[in-house]
Amino acid sequence: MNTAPLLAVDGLGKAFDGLVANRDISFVIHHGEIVGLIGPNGAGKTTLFNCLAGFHTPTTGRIAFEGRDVTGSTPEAAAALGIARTFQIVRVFQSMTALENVMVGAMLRNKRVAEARDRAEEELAFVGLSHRADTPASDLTVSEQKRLEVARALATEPKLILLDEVMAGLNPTEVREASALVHRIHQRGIASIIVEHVMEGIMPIAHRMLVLDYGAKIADGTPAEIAENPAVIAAYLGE
Amino acid sequence: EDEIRIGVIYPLTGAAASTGVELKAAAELAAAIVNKEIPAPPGLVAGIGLPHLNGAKIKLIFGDHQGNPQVGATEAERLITSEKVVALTGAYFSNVTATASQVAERYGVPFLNGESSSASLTQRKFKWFFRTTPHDDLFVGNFFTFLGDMEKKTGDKLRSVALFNENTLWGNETTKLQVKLAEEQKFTIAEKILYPAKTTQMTSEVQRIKAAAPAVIMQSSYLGDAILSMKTYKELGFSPKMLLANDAGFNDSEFLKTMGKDGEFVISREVWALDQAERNPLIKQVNDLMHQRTGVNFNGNSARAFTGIAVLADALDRAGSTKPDAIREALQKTDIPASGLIMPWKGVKFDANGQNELGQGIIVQVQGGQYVTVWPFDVATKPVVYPMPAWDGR
Amino acid sequence: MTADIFIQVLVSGLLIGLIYALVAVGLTLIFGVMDIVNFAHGEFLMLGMYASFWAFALFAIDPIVALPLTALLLFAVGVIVYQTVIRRILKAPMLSQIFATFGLMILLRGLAQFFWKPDHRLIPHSLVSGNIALGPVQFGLPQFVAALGAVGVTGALWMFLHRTRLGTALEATAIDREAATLMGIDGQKMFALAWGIGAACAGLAGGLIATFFPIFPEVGSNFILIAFVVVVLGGFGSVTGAFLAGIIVGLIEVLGGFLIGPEYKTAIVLSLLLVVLLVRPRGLLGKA
Amino acid sequence: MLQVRNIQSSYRRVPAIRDVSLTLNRGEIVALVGGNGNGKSTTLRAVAGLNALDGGSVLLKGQDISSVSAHERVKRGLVLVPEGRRLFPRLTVEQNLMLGGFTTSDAAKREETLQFAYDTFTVLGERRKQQAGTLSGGEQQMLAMCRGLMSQPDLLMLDEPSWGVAPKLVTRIFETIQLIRRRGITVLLVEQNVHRALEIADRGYVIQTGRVVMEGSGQDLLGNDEVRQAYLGM
Amino acid sequence: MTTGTTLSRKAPISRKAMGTGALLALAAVLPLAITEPSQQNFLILILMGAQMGVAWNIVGGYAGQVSLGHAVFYGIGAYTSTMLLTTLGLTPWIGALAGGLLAALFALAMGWPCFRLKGHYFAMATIAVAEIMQILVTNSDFLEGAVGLYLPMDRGGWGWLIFLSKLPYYYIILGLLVLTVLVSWAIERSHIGYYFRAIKDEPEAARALGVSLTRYKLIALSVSAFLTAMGGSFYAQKEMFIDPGSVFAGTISIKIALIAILGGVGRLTGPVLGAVILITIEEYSRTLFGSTGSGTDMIIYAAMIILVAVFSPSGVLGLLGDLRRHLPGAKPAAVKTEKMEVRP
Ligand SMILES: Nc1ncnc2c1ncn2[C@@H]1O[C@H](COP(=O)(O)OP(=O)(O)OP(=O)(O)O)[C@@H](O)[C@H]1O
Ligand SMILES: Nc1ncnc2c1ncn2[C@@H]1O[C@H](COP(=O)(O)OP(=O)(O)OP(=O)(O)O)[C@@H](O)[C@H]1O
Ligand SMILES: [Mg+2]
Ligand SMILES: [Mg+2]
Repeated sequence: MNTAPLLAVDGLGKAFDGLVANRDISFVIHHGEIVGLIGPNGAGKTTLFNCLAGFHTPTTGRIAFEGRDVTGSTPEAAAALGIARTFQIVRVFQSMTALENVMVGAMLRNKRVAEARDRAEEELAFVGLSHRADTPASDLTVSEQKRLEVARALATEPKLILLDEVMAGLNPTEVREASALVHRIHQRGIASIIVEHVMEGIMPIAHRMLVLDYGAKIADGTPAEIAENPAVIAAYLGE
Repeated sequence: EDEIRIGVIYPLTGAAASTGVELKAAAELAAAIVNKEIPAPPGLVAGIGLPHLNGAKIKLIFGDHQGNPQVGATEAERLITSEKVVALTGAYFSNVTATASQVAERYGVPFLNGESSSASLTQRKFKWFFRTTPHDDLFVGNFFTFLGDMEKKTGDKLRSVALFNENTLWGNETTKLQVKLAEEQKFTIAEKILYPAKTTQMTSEVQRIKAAAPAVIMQSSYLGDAILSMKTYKELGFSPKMLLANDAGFNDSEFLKTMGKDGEFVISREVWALDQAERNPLIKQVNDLMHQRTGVNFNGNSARAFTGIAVLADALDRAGSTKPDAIREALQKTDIPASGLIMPWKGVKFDANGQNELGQGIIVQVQGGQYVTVWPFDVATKPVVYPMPAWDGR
Repeated sequence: MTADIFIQVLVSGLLIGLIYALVAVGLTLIFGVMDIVNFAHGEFLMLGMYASFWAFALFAIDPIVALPLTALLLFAVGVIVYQTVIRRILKAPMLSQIFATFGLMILLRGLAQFFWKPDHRLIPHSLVSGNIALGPVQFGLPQFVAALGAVGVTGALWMFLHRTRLGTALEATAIDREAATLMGIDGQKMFALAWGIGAACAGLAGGLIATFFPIFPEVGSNFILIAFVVVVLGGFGSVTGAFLAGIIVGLIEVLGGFLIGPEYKTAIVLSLLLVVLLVRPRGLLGKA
Repeated sequence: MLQVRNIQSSYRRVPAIRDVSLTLNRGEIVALVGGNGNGKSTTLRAVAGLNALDGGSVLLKGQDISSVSAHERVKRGLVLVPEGRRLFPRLTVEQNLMLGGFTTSDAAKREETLQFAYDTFTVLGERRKQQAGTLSGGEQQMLAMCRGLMSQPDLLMLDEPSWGVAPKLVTRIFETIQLIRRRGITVLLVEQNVHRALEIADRGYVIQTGRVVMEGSGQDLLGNDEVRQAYLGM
Repeated sequence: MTTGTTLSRKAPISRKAMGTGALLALAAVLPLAITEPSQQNFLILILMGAQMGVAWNIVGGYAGQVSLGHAVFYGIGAYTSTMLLTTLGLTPWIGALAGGLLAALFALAMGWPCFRLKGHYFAMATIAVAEIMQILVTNSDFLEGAVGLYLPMDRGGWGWLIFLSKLPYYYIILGLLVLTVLVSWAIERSHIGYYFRAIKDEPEAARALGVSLTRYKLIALSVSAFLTAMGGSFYAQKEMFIDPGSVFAGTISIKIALIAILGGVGRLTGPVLGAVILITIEEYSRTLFGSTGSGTDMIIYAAMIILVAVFSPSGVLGLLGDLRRHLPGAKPAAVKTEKMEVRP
């Protein structure tokens, strides 16, 4: 079938006048894979997401999506290609209902309002927010808003979804629900990269983990390998 | 029917409100005279009242156009259709007069304009539009005749002229005429400047003129910019031989009050001057009435506003009816001699376009805190002070 | 153009530019602290000018001498405006805030006309009348003093904002009002203070400008567009930016008017603004 | 120290907390735990005076402060370190700390606390001239807590101090909370990291859909089956 | 989703449609009852204001891009149709379309750079563009500069859209308003409307969902510009004289925005209501108090504006919504809070 990896990042670097947020990062993501992305605060995880989703133009390096060079493309082009994302600090459309939020996502593939609505209802059900469909997004709790962002991203029918700290602020039970959601996304054949500080949420489901520190990749391996990796322990996990 | 309603449209708020309020006071004085609330000096055209209408009273209904042509039209329409005025007058700003008189034209109501000077207004072939004041064609022509006369008188060359006009309708039309006449009469235009009237500084303008070093500046300014430009001349130590102003700001009652001594020696075209009372006693007598009522003297604008109402009242009386057609016919037949006016005109008589053919301009100069007539030489009360003394030589 | 004229043009531009900066600092301060564009700022200036005029006409106090009074009076006006109108629209959307300050602008003009008539007035002679001639370069003493005032006021304002506890508290309120409340800072007081100071700056500007500019109810409209340009060019909320931008705008306006044509001087300044915004979408020194 | 009696509060007429009562004794660490959106932050905000009360009352050191404005409560010793830190990002570390001490007139005391902060968190001392927005998440949280300390509080409320902080630093945060208590300051702690919070807490409250449904000592709650199931995922 | 909720979602629309129909019918017969020309003129002014407000709302309300320079489009519309009429003798039917197209093109050209700016910076840039345009037109000999243009008075009738009676003007502007409302309604209901609101709320998030900010903002601005220019052409036909000061003036830009804000931004009928209120205040404060020359009309006008801003910051529609929510028996489910816009 398709031999090219879903996403191939090669030597990616990003600097903000002087401050290097990402340096020489290379990795690949395969179709349907769940990859955890961890690292201390300010390690450059969100910046990496921004580069992948077209919000930042990398200073160096290349990004290939399904074998095509997409370095420096715009966010809207990235979305059209099939890269969806959520935001670390939620950005729901405040004046719209939950359903309408998701409809905006669904309209990427189908501009018909009625059909977008049907699609959006499915995605809301998928993340378990059907009962909140007609609630103004601004009235949802933060964790509901995070889930709403996931539904909205899924509605764009992505091949890869970038989830930025969707489990932050959840209690352990809620974390488990979130993990289950990620797993169901995986079952739909969508690859995901998940930035998370909540190890209990990510370790059990990730196929692979990438670790960043000071903008550089310091480890890439299975969760078990990572947990043992002395560099990761020193930089991030502690104890 | 003992009350005849006349619509009067002026800028009563906004940037030109101070002028509008002045015009309003003059119009009210004229109405009071027509209504015989105030005894009028004999001979004054408005003084006889409306005997042919059984001594009916006129009532002025004012509208505020705020300097906005659309509002002017709206007010005209309101005055005609809901206030049922029999005639309109106003509106000072030429562009507002343009729209307001269009409304009057459509409704077939006489519009008597007393103080807008844009030449184009009476080139529209309107049936219902009449204008008592002379327009810019005449005024600008006067400038050049005056300069020619001055050259003859002094032997000095005054051929290098800077045009310094504000950048709305009035300044623009004036500039065009000045350019045309300058070419025809072999004057050179050393500098031509159109500046935005609402300005915070005029240094670049004055710098340019100063650099061009003309003998004469011809300037058209409203009050604020007139004051500002004078301050800037002084600040930059610039005095041409002659500053020839085009009425408006330079003749506003406020101008001398605010400029004081710094306003001396400015020469300006005018339609009215108090010193003309030497030749026409009415001028002083009516001005006294004005002064009693409002505490200020007439100026060119308010005298014209007064005259507008007076001429309209005269026509109303001769019409003996408030029917539009009758009033229009009476206006067309208007023939008021100079002796019935407070203006230094030969009289009032309208041509086919509704323009008063007998109007004429004078030129005044500020001398000793007064506007004195200096041209035409035969009606002058004082000789021109020429050249204008430099700022440090005063 | 000879060197003399060139220098003269530069000097004139610099002086008027500093005056623009003076008008603009108060506006930028209010914006910086509250995110509100005050359309009535020109009318604060107008009130400052009238305050000077009446001090002169009624009590024969020179505008320069009356400056502290004018500032104090306008400070009070600013606080009153804040307490009666602005306080109630803090949470309103940007558009209604524009709406409110726009209404305020018309209201103040109307009141000025009502109480003081639409006449143009002038302070015929002040302590600082007259001219200075430096070789071939001439300029008005009032303009020079106003320019000095601009430097002084901007400097003082900068020191206040960056070097005092109260100033930092004001800045903190600007960044995050609720967080500032958690520091024990009374946001309402800070906002009132910002309006007070902003209006007082306009008052000082009015007092200084009254020495050479005619005074009438609509005078604010002559300055407001340029003040906005200066504020935007400098970056909304930046006092230093407004200072720089004022000078730039003054120089460009006078120079552009001289070289290209006075009818285009405003257009030149506005075009400059657009070009700068294209390169720096937050003005010269605007905060993110 | 603090008594919260049956308070209610709402957002746009939708109630967020319906009936919350808490008691804190001097020098205690009290944890307030509960699921997402159950009203923990709203409780803290209501106590701090940021959200209006629909009912109930708040007593600080025996005085009813229900109608006292938020900034005044800071002066009286009640300080909240809010959710998401809310630093002043374009001000320096030092300016942030100085603003924390805005209400303290006692300069010596201010200086002492500042020294404590710089000693305990050397990184803050090293970066006192750096803009707060450029610190890492963990450092920002440290700064936020120190800024709270600068107002010389009697009672410090911390809303999710471990939120978005790398695991390595989480331990550090909880150590700091204990350090704060040792300075004689009472602490009301809201945490999603229920396990760690209850470990260091003297007592704890569980809040559910805006009501306190359970209370007990930290150890009791940790051992409670319902709590284990609902919040500890066991 | 159950049928019940689907029905309840549709119900208000048909009720709205009925209300709109009734309103339209009322508007159509109104001038038969109000026959005095100056009163009819007053109605026309309201409709003109409403039309401009609805047009502005597309970009300023739905898409949240606050333009304070809409006079530039108004002026382009007025000048284009007038120039075509006076120089080429082209009927304003075509002239207005041409003006609309030119304004839309201008919007594209101006939006391209300006849309890089956010919030107040964008608003200021639009003011700057409009002012520059006014200055250029004022100094253009080709367009007769400050002198302005007269429309020929010797023509009349439906071919030239010049009439003696007020009635035809009334129905033309009513038609234009209906057209403008229909366009906005179609936008509101289509994906474009959703995209506009998304852009207004969270532009970055919208981009992540594949929404091209530039494209949709440009669509919003050019559609709005097109409709605003048609309004400008109408102005020229009605007043028969235009000059830069009356169609390119900054005060027109402000008034257009005020109308929309007053009624309630981002709602279909907000600007219509806004126009009714604002024009009424404007006209009556002037006719009742303007003739005194003491500024009283301005004071009253301004006081009303401030009162509305203070007591009903989300526009009069917002206020009505609030009142309805307070009424007993109002279902909380029907409550839909709409934020007007996001602060930059
Ligand atoms: N737009 C920007 N301009 C300047 N610096 C930036 C920008 N975005 C991020 N940075 C800097 O880049 C570095 C990496 O930030 P980033 O947000 O990618 O970290 P992160 O790994 O996501 O951290 P966290 O876990 O706290 O979210 C930080 O030092 C941050 O301050
Ligand atoms: N600004 C707001 N506007 C409207 N509703 C809000 C707002 N903030 C919170 N709420 C609502 O109030 C309720 C309680 O929220 P609160 O933030 O207090 O919960 P929490 O327990 O702190 O949750 P979290 O774990 O997410 O921080 C929730 O239903 C939430 O949706
Ligand atoms: Mg991040
Ligand atoms: Mg919370």
